[in-house]
Amino acid sequence: MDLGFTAEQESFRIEVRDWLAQNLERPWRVESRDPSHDADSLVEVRRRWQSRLNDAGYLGMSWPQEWGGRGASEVEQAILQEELIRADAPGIVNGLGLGLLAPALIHHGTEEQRRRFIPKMLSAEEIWCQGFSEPGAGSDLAALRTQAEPDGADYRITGQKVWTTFGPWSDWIFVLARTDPEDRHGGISFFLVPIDQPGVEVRELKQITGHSEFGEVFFDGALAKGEHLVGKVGEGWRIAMTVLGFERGAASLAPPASYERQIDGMIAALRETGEYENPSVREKVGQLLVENEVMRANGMRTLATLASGQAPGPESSIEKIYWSEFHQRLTDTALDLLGPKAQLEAGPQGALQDVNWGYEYLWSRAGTIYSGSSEIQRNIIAKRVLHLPTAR
Amino acid sequence: MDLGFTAEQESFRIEVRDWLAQNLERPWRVESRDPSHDADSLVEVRRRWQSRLNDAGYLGMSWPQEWGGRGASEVEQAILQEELIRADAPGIVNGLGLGLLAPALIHHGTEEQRRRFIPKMLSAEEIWCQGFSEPGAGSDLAALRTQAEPDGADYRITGQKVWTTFGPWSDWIFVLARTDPEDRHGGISFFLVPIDQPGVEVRELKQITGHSEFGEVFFDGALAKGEHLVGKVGEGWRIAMTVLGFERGAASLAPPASYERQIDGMIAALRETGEYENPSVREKVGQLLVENEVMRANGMRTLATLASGQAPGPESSIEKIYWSEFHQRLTDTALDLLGPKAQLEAGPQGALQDVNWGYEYLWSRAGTIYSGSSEIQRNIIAKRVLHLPTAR
Amino acid sequence: MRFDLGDEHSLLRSSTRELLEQEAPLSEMRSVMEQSIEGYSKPLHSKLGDLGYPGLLLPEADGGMGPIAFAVVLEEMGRVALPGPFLDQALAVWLLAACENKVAAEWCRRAAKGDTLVVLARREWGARTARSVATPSFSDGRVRGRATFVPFGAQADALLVETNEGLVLAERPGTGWEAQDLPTLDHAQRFAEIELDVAGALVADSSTARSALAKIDPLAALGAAAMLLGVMDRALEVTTAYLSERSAFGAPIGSFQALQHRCADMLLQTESARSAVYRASWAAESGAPDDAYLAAVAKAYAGPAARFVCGQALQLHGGVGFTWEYDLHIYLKRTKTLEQFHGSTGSQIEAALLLRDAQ
Amino acid sequence: MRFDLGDEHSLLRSSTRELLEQEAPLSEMRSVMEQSIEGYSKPLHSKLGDLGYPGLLLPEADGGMGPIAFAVVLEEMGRVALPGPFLDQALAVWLLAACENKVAAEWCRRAAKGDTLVVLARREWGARTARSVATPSFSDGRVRGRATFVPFGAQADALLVETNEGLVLAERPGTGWEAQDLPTLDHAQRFAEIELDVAGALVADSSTARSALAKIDPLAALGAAAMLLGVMDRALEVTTAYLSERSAFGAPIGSFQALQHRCADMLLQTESARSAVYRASWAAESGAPDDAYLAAVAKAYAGPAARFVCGQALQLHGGVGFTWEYDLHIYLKRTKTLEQFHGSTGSQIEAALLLRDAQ
Repeated sequence: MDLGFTAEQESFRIEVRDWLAQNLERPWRVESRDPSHDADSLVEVRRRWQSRLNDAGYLGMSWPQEWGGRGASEVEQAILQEELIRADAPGIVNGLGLGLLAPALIHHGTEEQRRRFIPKMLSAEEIWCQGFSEPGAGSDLAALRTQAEPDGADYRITGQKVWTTFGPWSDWIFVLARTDPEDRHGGISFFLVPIDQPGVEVRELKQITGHSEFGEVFFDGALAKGEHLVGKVGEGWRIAMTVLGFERGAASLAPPASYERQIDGMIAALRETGEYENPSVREKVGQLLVENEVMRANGMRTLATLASGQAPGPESSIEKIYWSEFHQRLTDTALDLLGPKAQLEAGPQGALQDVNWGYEYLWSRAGTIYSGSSEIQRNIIAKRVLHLPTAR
Repeated sequence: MDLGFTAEQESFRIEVRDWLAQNLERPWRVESRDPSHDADSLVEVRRRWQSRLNDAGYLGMSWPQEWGGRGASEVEQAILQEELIRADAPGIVNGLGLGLLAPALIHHGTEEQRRRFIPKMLSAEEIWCQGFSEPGAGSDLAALRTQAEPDGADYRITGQKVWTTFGPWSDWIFVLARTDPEDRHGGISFFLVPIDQPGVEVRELKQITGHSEFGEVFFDGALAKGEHLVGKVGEGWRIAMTVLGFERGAASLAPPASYERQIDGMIAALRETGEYENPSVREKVGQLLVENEVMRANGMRTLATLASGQAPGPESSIEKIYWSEFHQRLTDTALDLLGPKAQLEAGPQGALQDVNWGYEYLWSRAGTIYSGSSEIQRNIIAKRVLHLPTAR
Repeated sequence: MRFDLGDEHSLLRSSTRELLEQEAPLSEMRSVMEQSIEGYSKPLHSKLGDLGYPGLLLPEADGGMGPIAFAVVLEEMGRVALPGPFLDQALAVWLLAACENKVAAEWCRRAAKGDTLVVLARREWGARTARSVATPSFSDGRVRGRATFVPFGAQADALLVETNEGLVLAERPGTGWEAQDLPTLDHAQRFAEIELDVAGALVADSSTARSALAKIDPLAALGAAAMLLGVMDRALEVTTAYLSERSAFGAPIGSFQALQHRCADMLLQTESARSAVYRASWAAESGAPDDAYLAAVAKAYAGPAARFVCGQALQLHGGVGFTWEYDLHIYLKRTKTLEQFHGSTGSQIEAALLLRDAQ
Repeated sequence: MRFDLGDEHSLLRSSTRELLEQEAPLSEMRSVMEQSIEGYSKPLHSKLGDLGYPGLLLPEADGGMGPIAFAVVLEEMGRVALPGPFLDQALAVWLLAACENKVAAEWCRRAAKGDTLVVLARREWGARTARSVATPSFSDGRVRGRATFVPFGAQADALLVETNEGLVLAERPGTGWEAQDLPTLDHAQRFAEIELDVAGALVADSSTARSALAKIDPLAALGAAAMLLGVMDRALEVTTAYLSERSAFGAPIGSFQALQHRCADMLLQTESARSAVYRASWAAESGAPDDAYLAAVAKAYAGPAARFVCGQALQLHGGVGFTWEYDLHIYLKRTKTLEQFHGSTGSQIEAALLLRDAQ
């Protein structure tokens, strides 16, 4: 067992920290809290920040060298993610593109597709969104009904996608669409579709947080060129399932780093009012701290397993359930302990530190639903990890 | 809405209290804690106590007058049960006989059966145990396999029953046995079987508490006389399901009264050590108190519904889940707050008050399993109360 | 004993439900919450005033109907997540009457008819996170200081301010006072922080005020608990309907046992909250000695129960429950407001302990 | 980075498992727990001594193998719910060595070989429910006072007693001392209350004692957490096997989704405890500055996790799990002992907060 970092990895961490100290514009979060702030400016912040990260060589670090890679392992990527969160850096705008689509192209795409799409995806010149979920196909993704009809060498896409992050700002969308209505999994193919065309309409989808970084995308005979089919016809499901497992290690230290910031914010606020001395308060905060530290242990384990060349199995479902349900417990407890003032946004009424608890409370409701709901994850654990019998 | 008791009911309560003050031998619990105390003496305590209750007319109060009834409603029965618990009276020995078998005889038995069995069941001259569960038929009771083969006008019983409370001390057992192997529910009949005969063997079944008031009963061609069939052949399932719902109201105030005694015991112990001032301790105790008081509200509601002539539906599953899971939370919290000393039995090491927490902690594990496990109860709620769809 | 409502209360329930369904369906209230300055429907509140609702808690001679009726009405309002200061107003009306003071009586009369909005500014509100709370003070006919988290304080015509000297009635001066919005995550319930330096009338001395406030606390807890009951009742109803309609993996998702058991737990908590609320309302109605204790119990239970039920309602709806368009988040957010105000869960638990000891 | 055990530790695990399966299967240990006076297998503990197990925590030169090995061994012992004072003994051996005292060194040598049983009598044990704890005192070469909840105190050959003056080694005199059994619900773990008035040797002054005890606490937490991990790991294993075999309503009960999700939660907590325990053992092994903090975290998590897993294991077994004959209750009871001793969950949470602040 070795859960430590090598000297090289530690010096990479220092490099990242130094770079962040010089490159991160601190007021971005303050700016994003301003009531006049809108989703456009949030996307712009993320786009600029991604471009800067790309210039510094911090994106796609584990990819082949020609696509921006620098031979980095999952460990370096995890260190980078951890430092980004500790420094409270903004997110990037092409997170799903780089996390899902780029690996799909690298492993299953054509050389032309890689050349055409990867550089601009990295630089954030082109923004990508993901077209997987549909109103009738969420947890049961394979029930998707968006159709791709052949049209000469090309395809015409008709249907509706939802939960397309940054959909309203995107240039392209990668879409799972049905090329065979009879074959549940084998009838799904993977397409790249430009959004600026007559057959595509994007609407903002307002969330319970009041924000609208998600969208709905409506296709009505939209053109997907034949050269923009990824893999072969009918391989879409397999490709999607493969890439959904990629880059897992890179994210394994991010949630505990993020929640630790939030816990520290809560502790600071509780110290200020003197309530941190109350044994009941301490026990609740301590419980959260313990659970968060255990989550970090889980993350280090996943990372170490990957780093030693082994593939973690469906145990990653454990991490998904853990961080998403923990975030709900954390924000629940924070609102209880901090009272209504914690919900106030920044301003003269004395908003609490860095954490917008009202937003976090609401946002935490999404984590147990997206990327495979907690229920789906528990099904996976029961079947693929514990091998419990299937209902007849 | 009227959740109060009438003047008559209140005076019945006073009558019960007075009677208890004069008739309850207090040291019974102390005696039962003595290490030299054994199950025989516990049964004897219960037998004596039942006989005394019967002499005073407190058993079968709602039955027809000729079988000991005094025209009492569920409310009087609930008041009686509540006062018995508040006074920390012992249980009776024929609880299941009086609660399940007697109503079955009154509603489905012959006049001869009633005359033969009810008086001695009331007086505790004959002890009865219940033969429903089997090793392979617990939650799925209808899967029972104990056979009843016709033998002239009589029947021969072969099979095994488990969880027969007071089985090792019983004179008779009421048994569900299969008269038709093909008909899942309609092939079950209801028999009364004497235990003191060659074809019946009873073994003690030791529980995780270390006590053995349960038994296993083995039948090997045991004789059940034709005159001791209750109802008709094939009516056993229906009769059992009907009587399982009886006397529900009578028990609805008992669990909160019992747990309130335990909570008070915990509070007294915490006051003694000064820990009751700790906000974390207060919050946990207060939470239990709140939940217990809500349980009492549920019980009053059931009672009021019955008293106004309405039948409570499968909502009684709510009460079963509530009290059984609450008892686990209560004993869990008590052991946490009181520490290892709470587990010590009475003695010079300073056992805590009236409550044997170690025993209660273990015993609380049974409540979510017997009489329809929590899982079965949730199935019932989903299907019969919420009318959720059935899996195809 | 009987648990179901008598004729009078059943009629009140059905007429209230009808009124709210007609005049305040959530579909219409959504635009009011989101677009109007005051955040609630003034016409509806006028109508409620015409019908005598704000005076529910008054003695029968003054048009009141008692605590059971109060709980019934609040439960119905919870079912539609009604925005606005109804609960605060009804409590203020009771309190104004309890002052037994002429000025207060006049305001009570007007507030009970819904002509004016009077709300209470409590010392404790917002105290959870402030090391020291500056209590407004009263002297020389003026009330001075800061009141915070005043419900609908920016919309109120007058405040009933808790000061060390007693309860002070302060009418909003023509030029307005300094009321600053305190936006919480429940955008439909408005709170304000108010800098006061205005003329006021002492309508209850500190001892009268103390005893009146001690009685208003359990009524506030009961009202909030009843509203929470309505909220979760409706959230569960919507959820079981959705689970019966929505399919995945070739079956209605309501047939999946894990979801069925979740719904069973939601029902358990909802019906238990109902038992607790009704029992507390009956205790208050019949003047039982444990009425305050039972109100604290009901509120302490209903808050976390509604949080569980509404949280699970969102979860069981999947993505659609996370959309602004869908109504469920209104229920989730209202739960949070109701849980944090009118005595937070933690403070109700402590109150229950103290009240039990005092019995 | 790598998570799996290296060769040395893997070998230790497999040889320990083999040893315990052969020499201490629960089927045999049951009769020892239930019938022998001492409650554990002395021959097995002799054998463990011969093999050097009690000295696991000693420096390598003295036969120690380090904290990872310690955790591996305790996890295996948890899997068979091994009765007896192994953990207490291993901690006492480490502490005797840390005293750097001649008398202590001699006892350390003998205890490490399993020839004698030395256990620690801590001041805090049992303190949770006693307003004032009488600390034994040392003067004139004698230790006097009452030590309570001493693990296997009635079986020990010597006690290492925490006094205000430092650590005192007190050998059991020929006539025995006043040791009274304190039966807890885990009948297999024995505790005693001991009235001391015997000759003793001060083997560590108060400052040496303080610093040694500060180091023993995290090791005790780590050991207990590792044992809890083994307990829950085995309880889950037994449960999933049972669910695959047992049928009801015409299907294996493991195919019911509600039970599957319960098992998923049991796995989540078991594997998370594993991550926490292994991480803490690695931190202790590598001398990381947060080793004590991580040990507190592991114990604070593993206790409630094991309680959940073992409780659910019983529930999912239905009636059979409630029988004495079946082994599951041994696991449930051991969890309770491990949770309440070696720093209860609440005290580990507080320790984690304090240690984090101190970093």
